[in-house]
Amino acid sequence: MPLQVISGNYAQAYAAKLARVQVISAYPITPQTTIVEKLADFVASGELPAEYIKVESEHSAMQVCISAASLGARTYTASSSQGLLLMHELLHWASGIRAPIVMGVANRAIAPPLSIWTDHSDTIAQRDTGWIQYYAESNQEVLDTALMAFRLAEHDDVRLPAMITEDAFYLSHTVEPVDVPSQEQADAFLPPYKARDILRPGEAARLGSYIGPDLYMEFRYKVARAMTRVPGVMAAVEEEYERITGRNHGGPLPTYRADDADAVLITMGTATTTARSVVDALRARGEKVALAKLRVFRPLPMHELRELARTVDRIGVLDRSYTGGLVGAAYSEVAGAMFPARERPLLRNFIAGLGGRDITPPMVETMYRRLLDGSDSEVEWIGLKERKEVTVDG
Amino acid sequence: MIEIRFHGRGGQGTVIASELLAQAAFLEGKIPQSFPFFGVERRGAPVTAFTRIDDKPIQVRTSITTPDIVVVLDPGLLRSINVIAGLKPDGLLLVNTDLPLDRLGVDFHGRIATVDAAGIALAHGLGSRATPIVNTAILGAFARVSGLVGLPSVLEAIAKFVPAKKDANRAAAEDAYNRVSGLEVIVR
Amino acid sequence: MTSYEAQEDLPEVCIATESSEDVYKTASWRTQRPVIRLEACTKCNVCWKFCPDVAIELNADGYPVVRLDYCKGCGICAEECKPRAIDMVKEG
Amino acid sequence: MARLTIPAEEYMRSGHAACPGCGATLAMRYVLKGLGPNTIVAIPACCWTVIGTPFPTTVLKVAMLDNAFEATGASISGLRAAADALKIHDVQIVGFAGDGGTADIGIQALSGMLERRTDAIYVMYDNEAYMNTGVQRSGATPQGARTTTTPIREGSRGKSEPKKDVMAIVAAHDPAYAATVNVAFPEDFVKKVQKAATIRGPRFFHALAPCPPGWSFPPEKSIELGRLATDTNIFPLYEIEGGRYRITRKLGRARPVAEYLKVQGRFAHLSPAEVAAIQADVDARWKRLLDREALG
Repeated sequence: MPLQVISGNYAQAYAAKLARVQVISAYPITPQTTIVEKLADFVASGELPAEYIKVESEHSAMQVCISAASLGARTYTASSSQGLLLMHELLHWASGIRAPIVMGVANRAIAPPLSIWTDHSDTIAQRDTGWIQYYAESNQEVLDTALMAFRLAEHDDVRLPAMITEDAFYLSHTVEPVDVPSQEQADAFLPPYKARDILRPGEAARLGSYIGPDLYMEFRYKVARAMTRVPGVMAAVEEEYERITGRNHGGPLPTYRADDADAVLITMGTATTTARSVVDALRARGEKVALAKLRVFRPLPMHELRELARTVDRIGVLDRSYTGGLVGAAYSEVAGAMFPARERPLLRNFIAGLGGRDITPPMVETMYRRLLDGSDSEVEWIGLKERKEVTVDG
Repeated sequence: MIEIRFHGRGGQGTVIASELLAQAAFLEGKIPQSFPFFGVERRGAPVTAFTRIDDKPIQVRTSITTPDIVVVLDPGLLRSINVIAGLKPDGLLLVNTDLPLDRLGVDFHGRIATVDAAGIALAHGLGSRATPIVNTAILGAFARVSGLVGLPSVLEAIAKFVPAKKDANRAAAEDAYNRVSGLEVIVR
Repeated sequence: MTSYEAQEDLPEVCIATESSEDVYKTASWRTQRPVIRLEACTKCNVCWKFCPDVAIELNADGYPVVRLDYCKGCGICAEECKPRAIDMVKEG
Repeated sequence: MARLTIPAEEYMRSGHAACPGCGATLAMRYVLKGLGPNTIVAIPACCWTVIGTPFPTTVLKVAMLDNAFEATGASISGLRAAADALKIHDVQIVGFAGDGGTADIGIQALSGMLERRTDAIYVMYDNEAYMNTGVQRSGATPQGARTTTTPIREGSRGKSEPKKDVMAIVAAHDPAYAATVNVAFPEDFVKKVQKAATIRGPRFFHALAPCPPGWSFPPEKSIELGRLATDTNIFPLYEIEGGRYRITRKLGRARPVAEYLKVQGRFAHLSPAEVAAIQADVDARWKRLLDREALG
């Protein structure tokens, strides 16, 4: 397919269209709006014969998808920040009822104060809802991952909802060349959705029900088991996608120049791109630094993280969110994953880029400096405006 | 530590019985714990509640599966659920019934006490024929046969915590204390 | 009812398909039951119509029959029976 | 045998977990008699969540979906969207929610469903408080009624605000059809449901569901109380179609509200003056309803 210069939001919309979603339901919120607008255009023009329910809130958007999925429809929605937080109750519901809903999220900071700019606090705050969570670095990755998410979510061994997050404005409203798969490629990759355990008119069945202490735990265990099967199915899905499109985004924790490295920085989303340029620059100056992109946050790639811990002894985790507490969420998860490893690397947590603040090359360089010099503070807010700050040029 | 499990039906005051017992034990300087099995509260549907009484802080937070004492506020339950599940062999079963022991239809060879708490409750105008409120009467009988709490502290708990018909409830408890039968009585 | 002893017995999703009538005999809830004097019954089926538990069925001749497995003894049938053909009798 | 005045088929089973004398079970029973087997019932957290019995059993012989407390309106929009997308044509989609789940926490999704003209039926079964959680006051609790959160104390005379007029709120959305129904009048109830089944677009029912423990009256009086609610004009039976009101039960002279109030423990504390105030309010509302009907 010829390259098109499109935004991350359009990439999400194209993925939903190529997936031939049957029910869309969404409520507008900056910066997600051009996803739902583009989808409205696809539906209105007949390019996408879906039912599009324009609801009065994000909470209702997710309920529409859940109830539509309960009849066996392939469903899609999208949101950001405050809207995602409003949906929170129903995110648990979607995974609990095993509805393979796919959602695009344009990451946006959480109020107050109100901010329409990027950070990951909104989707990190959904890490406990049983959803598969991807953090994309480019519009190409957004489109490919969203399309793959349908195949993964609907897989018989998984049957869990998935969200594909993209940084507000850095991706959502940034246009860049993207290879949009053809409908033929998409159809070859993604078969029609064959739902199971759904409701049928005329059949006595109650989906959802209620349950006492005798069997609740066993149903939650089923969700946990499904989550353990995700890595294997994800690998197979990515392989299949590569066979059809030639593209592979490197699994849950793709690394860059990490074979022989003194220090690795783990990043999420578009900060990865900037960090990659800094790795090249430092490498050119003989500094053996590397990069690992935490592309899948749920399920956390424990195996790959432990592998990384085995080969590198200084690891930094860049959290583009603040979730209360003392350290960043990604840091505490990575630290948890690495704790049982025999060789435990020095770990440092960097919090940067909140509320849309740029994560600049000098900031990334500072992070590598802290790792190489072995800073004493375990967590540091990089790029914070502080009284003692000497303005660093560049 | 003594563990007591109450069985009744929605509307009979089972949970209040469990709590009143805890209050009475507290009045005697003991440390109680009382909680219901929070299930389907429907008038008529089976209800379970638990009380633990000890001399020191209670270090367990589970339902009671091997009770020392089982109290049955509704004799109909004997036919529909296994009220004596896990009851210790040397435990005590106290049942609100006017039937003699041999017709209770309960396969338990430990100590059994019975009292017509329903009759006593109705005599004191507590509840209706369809749903007699037997909780305070059964507690009076409990004081007599369990040896765990005295009648005075049961009466004081009723006075303090039973919102309506305090006197009738106290009288019912006292009545049941005197009329509980079918067991060599442990006099405190 | 299928006995769900272990997580392997469970369906992947919490979807309930078995009939409540197979499991829940709500007879034990009642303290009184309806007794119908058929000689006084006019087969007006009001009792069938107003039973919240669908615990009255009409036989081939159109007479009401109480499904005692399920009657909770609420007394609506006796209260609404125009010819007063239903008495509520104490259980046990 | 006297002819049955409502359909014989049953789509609600016995063995459910409702209190003896429960009006909400009759409401479900009559709705399903009106709609038949190809019905999908969506319910939020409410009495019916528990009445429907726990996994692995179900009480309805039709399909049933549990949804979030606030989202019944959205749930039925989703079901209809999927039915259309999947070309499932012969299906009645019904939201069946309590008064709190509709008039309070669920009103946003209800308004959304009505505004986007979802082709579905929404039934609010009204037992006039949060009964599943033990009789706490809702927006639909009548003025003066005792609940656990509007106790009777010095200076606290039960619920101080008037009952939220949900039918007026729904009517403001210009639904395809809306009607009040009462389990004490099954023929009127089922007839309206059957009529609604033939209409497309958003339809709404306000169903009175007397509740023995919640209103504190003996269970055998459920139907009698339902009847009195309508015959005192406290709960008039009417339908709205194309904006036109039509009252479906009119007595020569209404019975005094006192007859309805005195049988219920939740109103036992009312003084004659408070009863008179309720009577005046009921008379005023009845007159407004007559005026609306006269408008045609």
